[in-house]
Parts: sequence; C-alpha cells; structure tokens
Amino acid sequence: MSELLTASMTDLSPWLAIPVALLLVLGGLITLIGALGLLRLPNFFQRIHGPAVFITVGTGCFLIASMLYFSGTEERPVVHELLITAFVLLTAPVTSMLLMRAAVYRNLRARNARNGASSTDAYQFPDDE
Amino acid sequence: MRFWADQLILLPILLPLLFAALLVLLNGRRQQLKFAINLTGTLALLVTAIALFWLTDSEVWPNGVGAYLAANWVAPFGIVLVVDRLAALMLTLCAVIATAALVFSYRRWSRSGVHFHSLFQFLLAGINGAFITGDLFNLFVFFEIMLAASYGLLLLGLQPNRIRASMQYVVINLLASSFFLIGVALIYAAAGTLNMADLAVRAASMDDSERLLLEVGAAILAIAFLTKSAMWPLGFWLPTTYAAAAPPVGAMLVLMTKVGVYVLLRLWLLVFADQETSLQAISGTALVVAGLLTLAFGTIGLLGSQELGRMAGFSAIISSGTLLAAVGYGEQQVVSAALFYLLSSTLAVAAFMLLIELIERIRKPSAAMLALTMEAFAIDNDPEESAGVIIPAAMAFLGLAFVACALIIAGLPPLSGFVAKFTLFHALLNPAGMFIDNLYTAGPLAWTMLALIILSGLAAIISLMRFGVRTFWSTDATAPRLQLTEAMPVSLLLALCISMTVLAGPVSAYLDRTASALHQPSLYIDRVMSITAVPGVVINEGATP
Amino acid sequence: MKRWLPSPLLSAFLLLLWLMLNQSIEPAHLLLGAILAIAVPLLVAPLRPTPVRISRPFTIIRLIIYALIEIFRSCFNVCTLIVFGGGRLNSQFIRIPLDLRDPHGLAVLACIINSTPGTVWVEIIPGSNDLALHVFDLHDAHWWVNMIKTRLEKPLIDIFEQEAP
Amino acid sequence: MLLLILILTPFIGSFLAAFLPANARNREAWLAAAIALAGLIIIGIQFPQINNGEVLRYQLDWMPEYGLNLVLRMDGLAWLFSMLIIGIFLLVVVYARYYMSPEDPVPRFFSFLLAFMGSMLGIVLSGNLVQLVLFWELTSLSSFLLIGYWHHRAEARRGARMAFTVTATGGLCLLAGVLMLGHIIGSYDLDVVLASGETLREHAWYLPTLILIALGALTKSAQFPFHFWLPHAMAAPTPVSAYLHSATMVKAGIFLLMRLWPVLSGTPEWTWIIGGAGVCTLLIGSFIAIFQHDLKGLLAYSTISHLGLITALLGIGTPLAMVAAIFHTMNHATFKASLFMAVGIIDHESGTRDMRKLRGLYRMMPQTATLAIVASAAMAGVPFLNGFLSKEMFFAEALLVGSASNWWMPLAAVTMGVFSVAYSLRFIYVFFGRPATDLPKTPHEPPRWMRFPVEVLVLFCLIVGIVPSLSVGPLLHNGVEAVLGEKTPYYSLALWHGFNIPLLMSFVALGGGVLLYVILRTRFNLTYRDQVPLLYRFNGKQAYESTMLELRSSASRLEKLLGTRRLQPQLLLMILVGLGAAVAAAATAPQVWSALQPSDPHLPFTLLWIIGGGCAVAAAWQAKYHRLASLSLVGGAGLVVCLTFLWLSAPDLALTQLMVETVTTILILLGLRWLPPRILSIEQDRKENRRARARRMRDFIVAALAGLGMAAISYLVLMLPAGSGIGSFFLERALLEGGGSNVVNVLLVDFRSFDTLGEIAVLSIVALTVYGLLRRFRPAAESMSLPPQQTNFVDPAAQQPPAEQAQSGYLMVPGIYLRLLLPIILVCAVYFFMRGHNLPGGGFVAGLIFAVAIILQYMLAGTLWVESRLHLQPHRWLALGLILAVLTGLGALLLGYPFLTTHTAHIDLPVLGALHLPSAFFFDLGVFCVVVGSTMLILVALAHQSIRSHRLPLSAADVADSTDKEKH
Amino acid sequence: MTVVLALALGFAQLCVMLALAFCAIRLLLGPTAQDRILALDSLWMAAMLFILLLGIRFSSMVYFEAALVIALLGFVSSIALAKFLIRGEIIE
Amino acid sequence: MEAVIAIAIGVMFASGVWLILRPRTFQVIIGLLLISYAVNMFIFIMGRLSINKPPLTLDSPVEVGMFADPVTQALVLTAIVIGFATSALYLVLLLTSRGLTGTDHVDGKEPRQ
Repeated sequence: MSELLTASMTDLSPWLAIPVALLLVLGGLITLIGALGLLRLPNFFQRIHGPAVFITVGTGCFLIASMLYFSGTEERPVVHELLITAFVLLTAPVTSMLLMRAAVYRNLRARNARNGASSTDAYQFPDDE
Repeated sequence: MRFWADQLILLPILLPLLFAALLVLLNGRRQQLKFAINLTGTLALLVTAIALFWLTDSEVWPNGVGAYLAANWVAPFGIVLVVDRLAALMLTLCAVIATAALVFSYRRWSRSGVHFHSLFQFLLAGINGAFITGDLFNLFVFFEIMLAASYGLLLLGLQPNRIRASMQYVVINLLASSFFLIGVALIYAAAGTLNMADLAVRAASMDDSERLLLEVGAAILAIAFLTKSAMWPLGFWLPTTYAAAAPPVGAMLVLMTKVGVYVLLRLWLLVFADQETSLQAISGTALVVAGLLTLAFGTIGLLGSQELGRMAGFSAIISSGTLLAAVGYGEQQVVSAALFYLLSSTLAVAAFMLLIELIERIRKPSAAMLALTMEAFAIDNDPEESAGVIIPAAMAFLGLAFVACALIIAGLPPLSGFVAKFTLFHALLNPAGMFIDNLYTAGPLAWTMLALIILSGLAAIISLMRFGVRTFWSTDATAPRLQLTEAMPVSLLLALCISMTVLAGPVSAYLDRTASALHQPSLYIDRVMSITAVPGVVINEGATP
Repeated sequence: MKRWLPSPLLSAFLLLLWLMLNQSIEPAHLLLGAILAIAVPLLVAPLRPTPVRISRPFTIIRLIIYALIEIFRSCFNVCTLIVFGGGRLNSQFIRIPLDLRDPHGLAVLACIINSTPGTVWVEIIPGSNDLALHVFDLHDAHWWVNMIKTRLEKPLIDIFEQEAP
Repeated sequence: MLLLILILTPFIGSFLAAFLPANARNREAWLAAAIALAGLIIIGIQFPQINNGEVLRYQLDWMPEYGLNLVLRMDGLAWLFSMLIIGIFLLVVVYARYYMSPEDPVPRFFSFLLAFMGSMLGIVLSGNLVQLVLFWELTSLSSFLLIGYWHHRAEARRGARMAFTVTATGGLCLLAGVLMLGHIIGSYDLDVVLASGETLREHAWYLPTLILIALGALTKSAQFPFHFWLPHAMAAPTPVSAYLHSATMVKAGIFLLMRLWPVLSGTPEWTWIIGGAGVCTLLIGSFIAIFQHDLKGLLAYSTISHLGLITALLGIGTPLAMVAAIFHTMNHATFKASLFMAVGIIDHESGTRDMRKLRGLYRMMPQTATLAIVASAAMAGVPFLNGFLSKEMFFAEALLVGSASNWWMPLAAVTMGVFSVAYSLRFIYVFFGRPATDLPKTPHEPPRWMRFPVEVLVLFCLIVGIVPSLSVGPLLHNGVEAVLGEKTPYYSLALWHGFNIPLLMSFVALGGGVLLYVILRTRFNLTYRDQVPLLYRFNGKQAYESTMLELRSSASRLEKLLGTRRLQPQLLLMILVGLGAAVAAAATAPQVWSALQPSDPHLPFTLLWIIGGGCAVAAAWQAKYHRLASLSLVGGAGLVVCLTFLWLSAPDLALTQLMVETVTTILILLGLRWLPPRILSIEQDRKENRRARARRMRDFIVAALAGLGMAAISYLVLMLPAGSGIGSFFLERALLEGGGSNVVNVLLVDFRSFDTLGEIAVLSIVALTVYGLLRRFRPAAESMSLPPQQTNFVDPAAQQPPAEQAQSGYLMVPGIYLRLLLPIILVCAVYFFMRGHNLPGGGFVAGLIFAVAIILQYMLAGTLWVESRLHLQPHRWLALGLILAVLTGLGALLLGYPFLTTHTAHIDLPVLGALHLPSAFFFDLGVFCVVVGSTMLILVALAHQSIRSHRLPLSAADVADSTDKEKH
Repeated sequence: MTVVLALALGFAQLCVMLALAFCAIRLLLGPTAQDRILALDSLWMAAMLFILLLGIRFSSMVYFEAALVIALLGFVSSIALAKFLIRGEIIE
Repeated sequence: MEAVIAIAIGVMFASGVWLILRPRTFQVIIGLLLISYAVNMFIFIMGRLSINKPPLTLDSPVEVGMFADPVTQALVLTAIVIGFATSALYLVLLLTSRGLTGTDHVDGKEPRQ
C-alpha cells in the first residue's frame, strides 16, 4: 500500500481537497458495494442492479472529483469529464436493456423446452390483473 | 545519377504496393486490364531488379552497397533500406519467378480469386521488402506482408485440401511470427537497437547480461526463420502446403522458403560471424546438423511420396536443408557455392511447381476435367476462353521440361543442378580455397553432407524417374492442351537454368564477389552507419502541442 | 436551412462536444467544430430516420433535477439492501402501461429508469404499449406505476409529444 | 577447334533430328550418317598428328575458379575410341534405317542416338575429369531414353529405369571420387592428373577414391555385382543394343579404367577390386550366357563376360595386359556389334529371338547365317579371327600373374574360354537343324543394305584376325602408348607365336567348350531349362525391383514416422524446439542469473494481474465447451492488458488495445454463429480415455514450461538495467524535428513510417483475403439454418426482419441511442485522429472507432437496411488510403528528400492563427482510410454471410431441437 | 491536505480494484451467459473508473482519453454479446 | 511489480500455448489471441517499466529520463495491428474450413478413433 501514498499528487487548496476526498471515498464505497452486489446476489435479475449503482453514482462521484481536482491543478475549469457522464448515460441503458431482454427470453426458451411456456409467459408480474 | 540510383532502391517495395492499391481500385471484372496492369508492374519490377543488380556490381555505390534512408533519418534511428549484391540477386530472382508465375496464371489462376492481382503484388512487396530492409522490426513487418499475401494466394479457389493446408500453414506461421517478435524484442532489450548494422556494431561490445539476452533472442529468432525455411522438424507444413497450392502460388512459395534462408545468411554473417564466442561455434554446428537432418528427411520424403506436389515440396525441403547446412558452415567458398545452388534449385523447383499442373493434365484427363469444372463453377469468366495460342507437340515439351527439372533437382548433368552440386562439393572438400590439401578442413560433417547430398540426388532420380516413367510412358497418356502462356514461363525458368550452366563461370565469379562481400560485414556496416541524411529538413520550431 | 442543418440540436451538441474534447475555444477549433457539426449530421442523416422535436426547456430542467434526486435516493436504498439485505429481497417484474409513444421520449425514460439504481427497463411488451420493468426490491407495485407515470412520463410527454393531438 | 566441332555436331544433329517429320526415315538416316561421316573425316585427318604421339587439346574456359573448364583432349586412346564410336555409329545408322518400322517415331530415335553418340564422344575426348563425369551422366540419360524407346512395353520401361538407376548412381559415386581425386591432386585437368599418380597412390584418401571411381566404372560396364541391368537393357531396339553394348555405353567404364590406369593402378587394392570384379564377372557372365533362351539375352551375358575379361585384364595391371585390354575392346566391339545386328536381322525376319523355336535358319538366310557364324566364332576365340588374338593375350597374362599363389587365375581364364565356346555353339545352333515351321514370320534374307553393316564388321574381324599388325597395329600402338607412355612394352600382334601354353589353353578351351555343349545338350536338357543352374537364386532383377519397392515403402513409413501431417504435433514441436533453442542459448551464454533479485510486490498491480491471469487461464479452460464464456474471459484479460499499458505509461497502446479488443470481439462473435455446437456431456467426458488425458497432461507441461521460460526471461530483462538504446534520440527530436509531441505517434508516422506503411499493407491484404474467402464461402449444412433464437415461437421478435426490430421492435429504444451515438462517435474519431500527432490517438485508433460506429448501425438494423442507405465501398477506402500514404511519402522526392520525409507547411491564417500542417498528417489520413476500409471490409464480408445463407421456413422440427442447441 | 487526498484516493483505488476483482470473479463463475456478459460490462466500467483514478493519482490528463473511449465504446462488445444471445447472430 | 508482470506474461503465454495445442479451431484462435497479448506485453516491457512517464514531450527541452521508451511502444502498436489482422484472417479461415470440410478440427478432418 505504501506506494499509494507516495503518489505524485499536486497540492490542492483544502476547499477543493476535502470535497474531492469525500467524493472519492463515497465513489469508492459505492463502486465496491455495487460490485459486491454483482458478486453476491443470487440471480441474474438481481445482479444486474449492482453494477447499475456504480455505473451511475460511482462514476458520477469520481467524475465530479476528477473535475474538481483538475480544475484545481490546472487552475481553469475542467469540464470535459462531463462528456464521460454523457456517454455513460447514453450507452449504459442500451447494454442493460439488451441484457435483460436476452435473459428474459433465454429463460423463457428454456422453460418452453421444459414445460411448453409460450410468449405470454415471459414475465411473471406479482399482481397481474 | 546517385540520387536516382538511390531512389531505385525504393522501387522494389513501392512499385508493388502502388500497383496493388491500383488493382484494388479496379475491382471490376476487367480481367484483361487487371492482368495487363499486374504484368506491367511485375515487368517494371524486373527492370528495377536488373538495374539494381547492375548497380551493385558497378562502382556507383561504394563497395556496391546501396543504402536508402527512409524518411530521412540516419541509421540506427530510422529505417534503412540496403541493397548489396546478395539482395539485388534475390530481388532479381524474385522478379523473374514472379514474372513466370504471373504469365502462367494468365489462363486460369488469375481468374480464380477476386483479388489475385493485388495479392500478388502485395506478395512481391513483402518478399522484396524482406530482402532489402536493414531493420529487424521492419523485416518482421515485411515478413508479415509476405505471409499475409501468401495466405490469401494459397487460398485461391476454395478446395478442401487447400483449406486444410492453409489451416496448418497459417497457424504455424502465426506462431513463428510470435517467435519472431519475441526474438526481436529480446535483441532490442539487449542491444537497444533494431538496425542490423548497428546491432552488429553493438554486439561486439556487450556485457554479459546483454550477451545472454542477445543470444537467447537470436536463438528464438532463428527458430522463426528456420520454420519458414522448413527445417526438420519444423517444416512438415511445407509438402502439404506445396501440394495444395495453385501452381503459380507454389512457385512463389518456393521463393518464400528461400527468404528464411536469406535472412539467416544475412544476420548470421552480419551479426555473429566475427565473434569468437561459444554461441557461434555451437550454433553453427547445430545449424549444419539441422540442415543435414532436413536434407535426410527431404530425401526420405521424396523417396516415399507418390504425389507430384509433395515431391516438389520435398525437393524444396532438400534444397532448404542443403542451404541451411551450407549457411551453418559459413565458409566463404561454401556460401558462394550455396548461392549458386540456391539460384538453380529455386528456379528449377519453381518451374517444377508450374509444370505440375500441366503434367496432371496428361495423367488423369478425367480428374483434370473435373477440377476444371469445379473451378469454373466459381470463376467469373469462362476459363476456356482461349488465351494465347495452343502450342503443338505439347507432350514433347512437357517431357523435355520434366526431364530438365528432374535433372536440375537431382543434380545430374548437364544442367545447372550439376554445376551447383559440383561447386558445393568442391567448396566442401576445399573449404580453405582452391585445392589446398588439408585433411582436416573437410570434417566429418562435411563428409556426411556430401554423402547426404549425393543420396538425395539419388532419391530424386529414383523418385522422379518413377513418376516420369509412369506418367509420360504410360499407355493412357493423353496429349494435353497447352497454351503458350503456360509453356513460356516454364521455358523461361528452365532457359535461365540452362544459361546459368553455360555462363557458370561469370555467374560463379559474381557469386564469389557476393560471398566475399558477405564475409566482410564491415562493408555493409560502414555503409549503413555512414550514410547521412539529406540536410535542411524544415525544423519545426514553432510546434505547439 | 433544413437542408443544411437537418438537426440543429445535434449540431449544437456536436460543436459543444468538439470544444469540450479539445478543451479550447480558439477560433481554429470553433471553425473546425462548426464544420464538423454541420458535416457529420449531413453524412449520417440517412442512417437516422426518426426526427426529434423538443420543446419546454423548463420541464427538462425539472425532470433532470427530479431524476437526480431519485437516483441518489435509490442508490442509497440499493446499497443498503446489497450490504444488509441478505436474502430478503423481493425482486419482481412489474408492468407499467405507458401513454408515451415517441421513441425519443421512451429513450429518455429508459435512460432515467436504468440510471436509477433498483429499476431496470426490460422492454415494451410486444403487442401493447406496456413497459416491463424489473424492480430490485418491490414493496408496492402501484407506487412504482404512479411514480413513473406522473413524475417521469408526464414531463416527457410534454417535452416530446407536444404537437401530437 | 575441330574437336569442338566433333563434339558439337552430334548434339546439333540431335536437335535438328527432333524437328524432322515423323515419317522421314531416310532424311533422318542421311542426317545421322552425314554427321558420322563428317566425324570420321575429322578424326581421320587427325591421324598423322596422333600417330606422331601428339596430344591434341582444345580448352574453353567455363568455371576456371573451380578448375572446371571445357577441355577437349585427344590422344591415341581417345582417337581409337572415337573411331570405334563413330564408325560403329555409322553402321548402326545404316542398319537402323532398315530395322526401324515406319510406325515408330523415328525422329526421336535418331535424335536420342545422336545425343548418345555425342555424349560418348564427350567422355572419350574429355580433358577434364568433371567434364568427363558430366558426359558420363549424359550417356546414362540418353541410354535411358534409348532403352525406353518402345515405352509402351513394360520391360522396356523397367529395363530403362534399371539401367539408369544403376548407372546414374555409379555416376554420382564417380563424381564424388573425381572430386576427391581433384582435391588430392589439386586439379581436375586430365594432363595434371595423369602426371601425379604417385601423389594419389600415397594419399590417405587413395582407397575411398579408388572405390568410388571403381563403383562408377563397374556399374557402367555392368561388372559383378552390378551386371544385372544389362540383360534387361536388351528391351531396346536392336540397333541400340548393338551400339550400346558393343562399342559404347558399357565401354565407357572400361575407357575410364584405362584412362585412369596410370594414376590408379599398380596397387594391391586396384588388383583386388578391379581384377576381382573382372574375374567374377567373366565367369558368371559366361556361365549364365549358356543357359539363355533369348538370343539377345545370350549376347548380353556374353557381353558381360567379355567386359569382365577386359576388366580382369586391366586389374592385372601389367602393361601387356593393358595392350590386351585395348585390343580386346576393339575386337569385342566389332564382333559383338555384328552379332547383335545379325540377331536383329533374325528377329526382324522371323519375328522371334527364342532359341527354342529357331531352327535351320541357314537354309533361309544363308548369307546372314554365314556372317553370324563367323562373328560368333570370333567371339568363341577361334583362330584366324580377331577374338582369338586378344583372348590368347589374356591367357598369357593370366598365366603370368597366375604364378603358384594365384593358381586360380589361369583356371578362371580357361573356364571362361570353355563357357564362351559353349554359348557360341549354342548361338550357332540356331542356323542348323531342321527348319522350324512354327515361327511367327517366314524368314528370308534381309534387304541388301541391312546386311551391309554386318558384312563390314565381319570383314574387319577377319582382317584383324589374319593380319593384325598390318591392320590395327598402329592404331593399337597409339592407344597403348597414350596410356602407358614410356612403359609401353614390346609386343607382337602376330597370329602365330609358336607352341606355347596360351595356345594350349586356347585349344583346351575350344575343345572343352564343344564337349561341355554336347554334355549339356544331351544330359542336362539344356534347351528346356528355365533357370540357370546354381545361380538362379541370384536374381538381380528381382533384387532390384524389391529393393526399389522396399525403398519406397520404407521411405514412406519413415516419413510418417519422422514427420507428421497433423497440426498439433507440429506446433508442439515448434514450441519444444523454440524452448530448447532458448534454453541452449541461455546455457551457453554467460550466466547472469545472479542479477535476479526479488522485486517489490506492488499490491494493486498484483491484484490486477491475479484478475488478468485468472481470466487467461479460465479462458483456456472454458474454450472447448463454453465459447462465449471463453470469449468474455479473453476480453477480461485484454482489458487487464490494456490497463497495464495505461499504468505503465503507454496511453497510445491502451487506446489501440481497447479498440482492437472491441473489434476482435465483434469479429469472433460474427464467426461464432458458423461453428458447430459443442455440447458438454459428462458421459462423453468420462469415456475419454487415458491417452487423451495423458496428451492433455503433456501439453499442460509443455505449456507450463513455455510460460515459465517467458516469465523467466521477462523477469531477467526487467531486473537488468536498461542500456543506452535509441529511444532517447526520438524523445529529443520528436517535437523539434518530427513536429509532434506524441513520440510514439511521431515514430509511427515519421521515424519509422516505413513500418506503418507495411502494417497498413498487411491490413489491406488480410481484408482482401477475407473478402475473397467469404465471397465464395459456403457454410456447413447444419449451420445454414437459422439459430435457435430465431426459430422459436416464444420470442415475439423471432422472425422479425432486422429493420423492423430496429424501427418498432425490441430494438426501438436502444436504436434511438445507437443512432444518436453515430455522429458522436464520428466526431470523436475525428478528434482522436486530429490529436494523434501530439497526444495519444492517431489514424489507427480513429479508423477503428469510425469502423465500430458503422458496425453498430449494422448490428442495430441489419445489413440490408444500412447498405441501402450508405454506400461505403470499403475497397475504395482501402486502396485510396494506401495510395494516399504512398503518395505522401513520394511527395518528399519532389523536394529532393528521401521517401516519407516529413515536411510541415506553415500557413498563417487571419483570425485562426498559424496552422501547422505536417505531411505526416496526410500519411496518417492514409492510415485512417486503410483501417476503416479493411475493418469494414472484413466485418461486412462476415456479416453478409447471414443474408446469403438461406432463410429457411420455420419448421416444427427446428423448434424442437433448437433449444438443445442453445448452449455456448 | 495532500495526505488526506492521497489516502482518499488510495481507498478509492482499493475499492475499485476490489470491484474489478468481484466483476472478474463473476465473470469466471458465470453461471449463465448473461451473467458473464454483465460481469464483463461491469468490468469495463470499473476499468474506466480505475483509469479515472489513475489520472487523478498521476495528476495527468493523458489518461482521460482512455476513459472516454471506454465510456463511449466499452458497451459495444457487451451489446454484441447480448445481441448474440438474443438473436444467435449479431449482424443480420 | 517486475515479478508480477513477468509471471503475468508467463501465465498468458502458457494459457495460449496450451490452447493452440488443442484440436479445435476455436480453441486455437483463442490461444492465438492470448499469445499475442503475452507477446505484446513482452515487447512492451523490453523498454523496462516506467510509471507515469508517457512519452509525450509536450515541452522542450526534453529531459530524456522523464519518459518511457517510445520505441517499444511503437513496436507494440504495429504488432497489435498485425496481430489483429492475422487473427481476423485465421478466424475467417476456420469458418471456411468448417464450411468446406464439415468439422472444426484443426486438421480439417476428425481424427480416426
């Protein structure tokens, strides 16, 4: 761990450093929890919620931290991290939608093979009227 | 004069690249036009090669070594292209075989693949690049160009056996390329340079650790080249590949096997020749032994095979084995003789590859027809569209050509094969020079080699004669249809062999000069290291990131 | 105008993108960015068949703020559930009947829902305009339906389907 | 000069003859005869000089530095042999004109014959030993063609092959011998060689040299144990046999021995090898000859035996023996040629050569019969004929050598005499007795000119036999003198030397022969014996055939043993050899392993690589049954590699790796559809036998070793300090002289732009190859049908066409994003392209990004939809990119700089400020285009397979088994 | 202040590292294909975060582009894999 | 760090080697990918390891020690591209082989049992 502390970090004014540090810690925690969810949760439909946490919030925290940090070191507003946010927002839904659909219909096809489920059985809603 | 002579060095790579790109653009169905362009390119290449051949043997460049700084950066930083006698010779050989293969492909093969013409030109660019580059990594790049193009050409006209052969060929070459990279990387780690001449300079003054890296790197690198030159036990892909390849491609493959040998020769003599290290002695011996094993394997294979394509493959293995052993031997006389052998055997085996298809037409008329229709199934144009004149007395021509090839491959008189073997034997027996009697100069390895070469000649006689008798003297041989475009290339290659025989004196004198230059690496090194960049490049001072 | 600038919003975004990427507003970059912002949409126009119409900028801001709050709230919930939830999760699919038809509106909705931890968009159930949604820990399905229909769908309809009858 | 003409004319004639029309028997014969006559005249006018003991020499430089020149040298011996060769050739030509039937392809015959004659002349006139070998092999070759002339006959083919194999092999041995000789003596020039016999005989290599040369000579002269090829060579047309087996082919070996006699002979080894072979041959040959039924067979064995006689004489090694040898060579040529021709006439006229059928020919063809009888008498050594003289000399020499210790020598000589008389009698017997009636044709006298050559030869036999010293005395003397020089002994060629033991021996032989013949005929039923007594077990032909067969099959077996046609062993070998080479090199090199110190364990990095390594290993583990998993795992490993690059200061690499990673995944996924499903079944797994497991174990060990090697060498490199490389040069100059601050990029587009040019060439090639391959690709039958995902009833989107999916199906919402992303990604591509020279990025990354953007659209809406709206034409991109790159490079030439030299244009624009436009920019643009073109070409070509394969109608059966297949 | 920041950064890095590891473990374990794809996608995202942190730690904006590329194009292989699951081929 | 990366290269190389010795084409292509990763890393580390020293000489004069070796990076870049191209080629080849010979065995035919 020692080399982590010797990182070549530029000195930052406390007004920036403290929020950056907080954001980093928060982001780290959320990321860890998200990944833990992916690892620990028992089935796919639950697991997919884990990464969703860190993809949005974790990324957000780190990006803001990064923006603040570089704005401090470069002494100008650094906002290009917003692009990453934008891109993540644009791409993440696509992946999870397709994955969910793939999972749903794979399960359905498997059930179909077992006990002849049909396309209307794709979802089991809790309170289907 | 010098300026334009210098630019000429570039052409063997650039011409094919440009022509290839041009041919890609013509992705229509205008076969005739594409062929014409391709032929123009190849002939231009031939002219260039001959010009370089002449230049390297004249006084235009100091010591006949022409160097070119690509991108105007001096060695060892930029990439240097170097043409010396050996490179020019190989360039010419390549251009000749390419011309023959191309003309041969006119009737049938050039139509059987979409991008035959572009790939063909790319292949030439790769081979030529490998001959003239003076940079190890650049050599890798050109090897890859060459290999990639050869994969493409090998796969012309999808047939299961071709696919199977390619599966081997491609994977083995990919692995060999990995070895190549590992070797180059280690050499870079050891010497901190990629330029071969600079490497030679630095290799002379290395500390222990660098030496270790260099030697391991060189060993791994050597495996890559040895695989390409089909050393036993790394060369089993070769007969299969040759047997499967389309004849013009096969002819080019014959040349490509020699590229491995060429590089070994170049690096070996350039970098490792002057060093009295254990590596040199051991690996020299190892190379000779490996060459001999290859030779023996080729002999056995040749004896045992029935199929013409595989026979050609084993002939190529035999010639590789001979060359490897000769390179390992390293004496100037031997190298000179080996070069003669290289020229003669390459031309002959290439001619043989081209002949195979024609001969198959005699053998199994029905099978040949079937193959033709199978091809026709997928070919754009009608393959029977008459191209050129059908030559009379096809049978006699084929017979003569076959005999000539067989004679050269077996090393029987009167053609160049005999001269080549004679010079090789002579050099082996008199390594110290002309008839200097020294019992110990010709060691047991030389004797083994001599015996093996004789045996391989014998095997070639037996095997080829068996085949020839069965084919040409069989009762159901049918006179094949043969066109001028198919007969001409074969005749061209054989005519060259014959003229090599008649002009053996001048040719071997030239090769002696080549070999002696090779044995004076300082000529090459000095030339490469001393060439200066064209001054006055705009210095970009105002550059802002 | 229409011919040279098929989608002004996109062009503006691209110019912004270019400037942010280069982190500069020098004239050279502005010029280049402008060229790109005009040229690229023209080039890709054939591949983007659906036109976009947007109105009511204030609704957009309100929506964004609400979405952000929702995201953080759910994030906290989900994190708690992952860490302390153990096996007591009630993960369910729910069906939400939608009135929103505009594909772009749906897309934004999908973005918000997926960005909100704890909910994942599955698909618009074929043959209907109902959304299948997967909820991480379901307590009350109706709450979800209401929340989405009022807080998210309504503004989106306003934004994207204003001119629609 | 005349000598050169002499050598060249036959070859030129051979060439001309090949082009004469097939039915022009006369013209060809005239051509051949004219050449022969010209040759005779040329030789004739040399006689005075030769008679003066001069040696004619003509030299043409060929390969002087190898001591190989074209040297023509004529001395007495060569003169004599040339005379024989051309003289008999002339007669054979006349004879052949009548012998050959009009249906035969006569031009070829004369062409080969002329070539053969030329090569034979080449041998005798060679003044250089290597040149001699060259012509030597040429005779083997042309005789091969002559023997196989009637190649539609199996025995002709076999005979030709056998003759060629044996003689050519001998030729190779001879070559080796000559090379050694040359090495010992220091020259291949005959004059030098002949003068340095002492050097040779005292040299340590004398014995191997002798053996090799002897092998050459003995095989050619059909000496024991190589004699077996000769009888089979009788399958040739009779004129050929007459020529080859009397005066030429077989005499080449004899000639060689004579030629090198001054150098090689005079040692016990010589006597034992040459003499021994000769004696064995003469006995065996003459013995077997008796039991032949074929006339030509009899003559063949008789030839063998007479050659054995000459060889034995040479082996004896005394000067007088040499005289006898030369003399007998001439005599044998004359009588044997005439006999062969006579047999040819018999064969020609009666249609058979079987002595069991032929009877009483004397009545039908009295003149021919007389000639044949005289000739065979000469063969038997009857007085007043030439054979008698030389045989008597042989007896004399045998006696001389055969003192008390070598008592067997004269005995052998006499035995041979006895046998030869016996077989001569057997031969003559066909002319007597009751005329046969069961012959295929009714024999009668041949045309006048067909008999003429026989008459001439028989006349020679008589003249030489009666007045030897007058007729051949001077010729013989010249020949002998050429060989022996000062050692030439005194000898007399008189018919009568008084009563002496040789004469006695002659008579014993004559008498014994008659007696033997009578006994054999009456007691042993000679005529009907099928096998040669005692020696029938030794069947050379059988041995040859089985050797050849065995050679082929064992070679084939050995090849399979030593080689393989399968891929896996080859790869295994490659890795093992590579490993071995590396280890060997490391072992011989200086040892620096002590430099290795443990490095500090960097925790995050370690963790990163536990992940990476785990992914790699798992990918290897899953690749067989879970392809998708394996692919994802490789993706994971790639990602870790990418992070490592980034961590270790290589952002360019990281970017490139990321993009390549993505494209590769798409690529493999595109391909995965066409691979057969591989379903893991535990049952099958259990069945896998022990061998498979052992194989896996072995591969595992090899892989582990390879990995260990790589790790070790990597570690070593890392622990050693970096030397002074070329890197700093680039760092210092990239910005100043290369005009870019991203050194890696400047390296790629400037310093080492040549590499990049090559790299884009590789990309183009691969793309073109892939396109070519896939254009005619036919997927396997079972993968033609749609994947299970598209053939079920549960998925509502199963049968939607792709455009519909994107427009209103399940892809509608994602499609919005993907379509919006397209312009964004394109702008990013431009961004990465523009900044490449100064910051991480560049044409390659930009190209890949661009291609991915397009491919996303393909994935979204299907090939047809996209291509109906976008005409990308990847070929053009590719070609134009290449051309752009090359032309940019060539632009430098216009300014007088080398290819690819970078230039920067500085343009000052109002408002915008200074603009630096390096030519590397255009080069990079070329790279970009090529990358886009080739990536698109590859991916699209693959994607097209789906629309090309048939869309099969959905069937219930498909649905039923679709679910089983869905396991990846 | 630097120490605080460095500590926070170290903590964040460790967390992301562990997240990477968790994703990788899920990638290894599966059990279904969709799990693996999800894990791979998360791995990419975590890697992006990792790169961001690396950039902060080295105070360098060079690393930004790599993160940008992942953000923009990291999803491509995931959706390709997902589409493969849905349709059995990725380009129809 | 050095040891880690060395072992990493070794592991990837070993996995790749093991895979290319397998009989199925898919295994081989995955193996080739892994080998090319390993080799690329290998070339890369020949310039030794350097952290946070990307070879971007943004300002002159250049302090050489502050930058990683750019040469190996350039080499790896070329090698990555070429590796990508050749694996694409092999992939298509294996598909073709599969289509034409009906098997995904590397020899184009199933081994005799």
